[in-house]
Amino acid sequence: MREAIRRALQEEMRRDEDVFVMGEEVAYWQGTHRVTRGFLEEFGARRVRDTPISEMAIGGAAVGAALAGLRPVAEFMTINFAFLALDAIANHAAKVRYFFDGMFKAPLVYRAASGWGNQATASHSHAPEPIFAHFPGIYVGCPSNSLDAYGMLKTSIRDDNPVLFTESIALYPKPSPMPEDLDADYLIPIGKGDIKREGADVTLVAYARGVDWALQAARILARDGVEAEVVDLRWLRPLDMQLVYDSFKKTNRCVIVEESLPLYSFGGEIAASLQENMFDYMDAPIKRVAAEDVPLPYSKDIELLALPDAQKVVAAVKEIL
Amino acid sequence: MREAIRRALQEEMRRDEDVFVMGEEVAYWQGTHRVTRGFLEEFGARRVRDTPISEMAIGGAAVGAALAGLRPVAEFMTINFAFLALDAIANHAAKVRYFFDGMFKAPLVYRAASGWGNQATASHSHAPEPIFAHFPGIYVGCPSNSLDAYGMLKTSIRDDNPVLFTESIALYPKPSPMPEDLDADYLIPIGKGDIKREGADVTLVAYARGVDWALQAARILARDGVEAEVVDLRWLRPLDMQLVYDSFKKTNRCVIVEESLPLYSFGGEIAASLQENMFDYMDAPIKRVAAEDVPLPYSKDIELLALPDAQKVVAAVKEIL
Amino acid sequence: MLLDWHRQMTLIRQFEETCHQLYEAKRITGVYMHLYSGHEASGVGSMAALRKSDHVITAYRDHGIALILGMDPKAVMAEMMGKKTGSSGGKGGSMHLASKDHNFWGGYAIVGGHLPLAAGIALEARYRGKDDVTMTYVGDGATNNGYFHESLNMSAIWDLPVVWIIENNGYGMGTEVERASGQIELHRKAEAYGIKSFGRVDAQNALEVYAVASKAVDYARRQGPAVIEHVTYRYRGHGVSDKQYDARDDMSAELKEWMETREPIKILRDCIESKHGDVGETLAQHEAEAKAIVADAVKFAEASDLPSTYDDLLRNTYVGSELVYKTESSVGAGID
Amino acid sequence: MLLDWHRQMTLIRQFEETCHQLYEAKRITGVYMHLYSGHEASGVGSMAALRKSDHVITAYRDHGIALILGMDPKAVMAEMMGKKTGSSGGKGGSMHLASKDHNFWGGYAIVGGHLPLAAGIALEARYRGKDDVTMTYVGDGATNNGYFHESLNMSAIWDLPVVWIIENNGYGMGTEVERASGQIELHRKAEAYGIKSFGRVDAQNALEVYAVASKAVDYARRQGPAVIEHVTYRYRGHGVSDKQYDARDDMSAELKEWMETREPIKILRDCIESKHGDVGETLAQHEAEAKAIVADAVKFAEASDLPSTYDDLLRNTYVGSELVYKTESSVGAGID
Ligand SMILES: Cc1ncc(C[n+]2csc(CCOP(=O)(O)OP(=O)(O)O)c2C)c(N)n1
Ligand SMILES: Cc1ncc(C[n+]2csc(CCOP(=O)(O)OP(=O)(O)O)c2C)c(N)n1
Ligand SMILES: [Mg+2]
Ligand SMILES: [Mg+2]
Repeated sequence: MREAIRRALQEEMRRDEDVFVMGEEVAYWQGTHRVTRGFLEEFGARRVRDTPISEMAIGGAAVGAALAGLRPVAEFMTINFAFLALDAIANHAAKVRYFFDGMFKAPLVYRAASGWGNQATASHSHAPEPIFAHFPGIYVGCPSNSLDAYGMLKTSIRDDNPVLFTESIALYPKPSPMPEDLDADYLIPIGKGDIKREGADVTLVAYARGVDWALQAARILARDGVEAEVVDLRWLRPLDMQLVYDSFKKTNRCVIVEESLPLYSFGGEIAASLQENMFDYMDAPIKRVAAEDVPLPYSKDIELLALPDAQKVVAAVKEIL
Repeated sequence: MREAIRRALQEEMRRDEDVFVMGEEVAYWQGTHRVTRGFLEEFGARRVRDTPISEMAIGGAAVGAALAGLRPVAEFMTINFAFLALDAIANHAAKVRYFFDGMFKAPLVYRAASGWGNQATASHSHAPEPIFAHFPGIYVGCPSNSLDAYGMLKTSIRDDNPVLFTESIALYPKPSPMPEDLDADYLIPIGKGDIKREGADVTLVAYARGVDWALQAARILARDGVEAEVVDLRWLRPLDMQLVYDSFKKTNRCVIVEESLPLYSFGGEIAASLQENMFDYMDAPIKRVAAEDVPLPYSKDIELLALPDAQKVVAAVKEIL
Repeated sequence: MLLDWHRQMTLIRQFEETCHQLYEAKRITGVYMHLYSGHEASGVGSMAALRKSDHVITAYRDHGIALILGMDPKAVMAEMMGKKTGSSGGKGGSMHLASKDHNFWGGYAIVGGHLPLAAGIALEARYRGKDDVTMTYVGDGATNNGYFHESLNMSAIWDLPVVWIIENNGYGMGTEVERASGQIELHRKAEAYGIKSFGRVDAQNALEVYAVASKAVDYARRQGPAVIEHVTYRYRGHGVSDKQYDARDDMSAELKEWMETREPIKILRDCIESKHGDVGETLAQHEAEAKAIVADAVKFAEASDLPSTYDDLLRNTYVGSELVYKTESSVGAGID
Repeated sequence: MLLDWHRQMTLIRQFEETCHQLYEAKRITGVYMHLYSGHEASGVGSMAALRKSDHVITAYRDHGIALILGMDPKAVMAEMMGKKTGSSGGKGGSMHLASKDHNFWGGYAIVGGHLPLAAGIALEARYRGKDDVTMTYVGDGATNNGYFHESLNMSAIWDLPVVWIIENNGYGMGTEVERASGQIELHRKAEAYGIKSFGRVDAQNALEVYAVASKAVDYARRQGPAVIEHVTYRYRGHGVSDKQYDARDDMSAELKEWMETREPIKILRDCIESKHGDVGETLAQHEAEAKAIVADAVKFAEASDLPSTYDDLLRNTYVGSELVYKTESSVGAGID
């Protein structure tokens, strides 16, 4: 997925002189996750800007630059550091248009590597997209494969609203199909989910890395003749709930999969909406698979115990068949 | 509720020399919400400490002081400003014990005035308790009346774990019953919810100011012969779900009430757990009443449109009867 | 120029005192309103050093800034009352005034939150090779917040054309500078960023303010960020819900002294007269004008409607996206 | 004393280089491990100025600090491998070393996040009227973060006994100090807080470090916060997953020069010899000891078990509360 994101960003910077990149280590270091590899050489220090370790300023300067007419793509090295920018993101980027009743717009993208499972320890082990998606005024996009990442990032950059775009660290090295003749204007609409696998027996709702686990689980379940439909919401705000409802009408069963902590999170929101709107279609309780509810540890075996995986999804499905 | 909180804090400071208060305007200004009125005079500048406008330092210094053996009660003037301390709260206070596998403890309390509806405008209009309660390692308490506030704050101060304790601004001036002979060791266990009203027809689940709306709604519904049971969870972490389940087994219907924004929030978590664990008892979809999903405005009439109230709760109940 | 300054300062004072009365009379509601009375020379003198294409941003104590820039007092007063005709359509209120036409970016309520925005706005000028300056007002209390540190440092390493004006009115709410900041000469905080400081200015004297601001603006235009400390005072306490003057005699005594000895409008008037001789009539006329303008504004505001529909509530949460999205194309080779 | 310093520095170097090899050999896993090689004199010289009851806190580059304090290399190495026998039970890893017995509060991974903790720890001393000092290490890059600003200011207004040691190793990851900070003499940031600066020290020379640290510690004990800038260098790049040396020739040339001309262990050895004449044997013995100690530590660590149960995972999220809760009592008069 890394290459697709890099390509989308690179093409958008070539297309639009107002698009620029700022963040820690994005320039000389070539990007901590190598997404901006080669950018400094191609676009120069004016458009590829290393920042100090100043997340509050990164978050807020992106808003100011966007207000003034640029299209910043500001990178948080990892989403954990964006906690320091919650106020800049939720109270400024997301609200600056509303404060002044539409006088301004803030066309910016915050990019952040997200996820855990690599012994990064508790303070560096989060996939907190739902926390940021709690706040209206910003969009939140979380791709699960290369093509989606490409189309979603392009849309995010071209859209006139602020977008938080997270990239699952575990997906960076994963190859996934891209069309030979990929259209440089390939855009995935904001808020448009996607069916990643069709099936009539159970609906698996996920996003980002969760889609991987859901698809693996679907393959395992297929061996027992259980056909799972995998709904990739792709955006946590706005939510494409209609897509989930349509699938659920067919399957009447659902398991929600996420990399995040379990409480006040994605699974809760989706399950609540489903039972509220699809009550008559419910044949079984809706299940949630998420991280264990603990700060996450360094030691690898217990970290894996805490991490969701395909087996946990399969087990949850079996409980409701 | 203000007086009860003030009294609890004052008694704990008299009882334990290690308990002290720090925050913006808590001393000379007598507390923005007057909760620490008279404290500077009684306890002196050593134990009642005005801080600069430095939420990151307030959040983190409380952790350090607690590690070293004190029992800080750190005030965020309003919960909105605690966004700037999310990292200190969620990544340090909540995790410092886990990082080192129990070597340290951080017995501290963060107090914060929470809630909206007074034309405070978007950046100052939040009741984001569920966002903070997402993170394990800290407890979150949100009282709905004077006696609960008194007992919950005392418990929070005496407990050896970090606690985020929020106080609904709208409840500060509200009088509510206190026992004549109130025991100075009156403590409400962490994670213990409370039935605020009994009823067999529908369960209203709420906390803090939401309990007020639920109780008002219950009185209105009673006129039509509908008896609502009001479950006040009191703590968002840990959650007393058993109390909710027991009520739901009786009523088979539920509406969840909160002052917060609707997505990825309290209603979602409670509804999801309910349908997951009480599926066989569900006679109707579980409904959620929360703020409208917008940054909140200054102008008063539209602000009231966005605010939950008893009528919205009544309407939700009627949909599922 | 001086006469025009007097006109501006008189209008601000009239506007602010009227806001105060309207709030007391509950004709303006809400909990937050922070008045610029006493600060007039700080804004008027410094903004006189700007040109039309420059940018301005401040915190919540923004009424004076808005009026100096030439925003319509009608729209500003309507905003106080949360009316549809308000400059922010009633969504922002007292703390969120702004005007695109004047490059006035607001009006922000989170202490320090607007400082990185200022850096970003100035970055746009550098990015496009323009030499427009971003004039940024920040309170003494806000200088102790992380936002201040990160924003000034960013402006330094990127040579951003920002003039950071620290409006030191002695207090952050109820906390004296001495109790909040280890460094009490606030302009010396510039040292931590290698930013050029233009020192401390008596901001009750509009001419002194102007003289220093002109140098700083010129410097920012040609080189990079500049810091100025304005020493001023707030006449109406921290905000309308601030009852500290009743509570603290020392503060009201202090206020009395400032008003008697360092009143900015009087100081300006004196030096106008020392220059142009007796202009009493003109100045009296300014006051009459100000009264009329503000009275009209109040009339206009009170006659306007409040936003009241769900549509009013939801509008402008997002920009309606005009993008045309292509449909997904077929899939081939793998890529990471 | 100097001989003991040599012993410590030799042990650190041996430990760190072994960690490096173990990581390359995938016998230590994970993504974050930041080595203290090259920094030895900074920690050894400054901590020699402390007494037992003083406090120490640092960021993630914490192995050397832990060893200087006397933590058992076995437990530290076991922590690298995430073992049950590790000093943090395998929960914290390389970035989260700590020891209650040594008043060592950790080991933190969020840049700047430990700085307000340091202020809070020092506050406890002031609160109880003790004169224990909190020695706090912070990187050059971290000085640009809001945490640094708010924490140093708080230490200033409260006269907290903190010695803020800025370990300036020239880089924050791949960013040179010059590109990250408007003020490149980092000790001068103290000016923004009215904190006493003890200036910039050649931190490859343990004796110079000790001399200045002693003054600063003494000052902090009696008066309030102090700042020192240690100029040092990292021999193993930012962290184990940092491949920049392969990528940037300028950096490896720079490294070569530091190792040849400013190697801290060699500098110490030279001045030991200039004082005590030939001590080659003793020093060689230190190296032999260090090798043995670290080899034992590795053996111990590899022989230990990994935590593996759900109970291991959940343990120590919370303190089990020992409170006895009374039942709720009956209700009477109203109160707000
Ligand atoms: C982050 C944050 N913390 C606290 C507040 C509450 N608050 C509003 S204004 C203010 C004082 C600011 O003082 P100063 O910067 O000196 O500006 P002044 O009001 O004097 O113009 C405080 C603490 C806030 N709005 N934002
Ligand atoms: C808030 C935050 N932002 C970014 C990071 C990623 N990061 C880890 S270490 C580091 C560089 C810190 O440099 P410095 O303070 O000089 O310390 P050094 O590593 O040189 O000892 C960065 C950017 C982080 N851990 N925390
Ligand atoms: Mg002030
Ligand atoms: Mg460094």
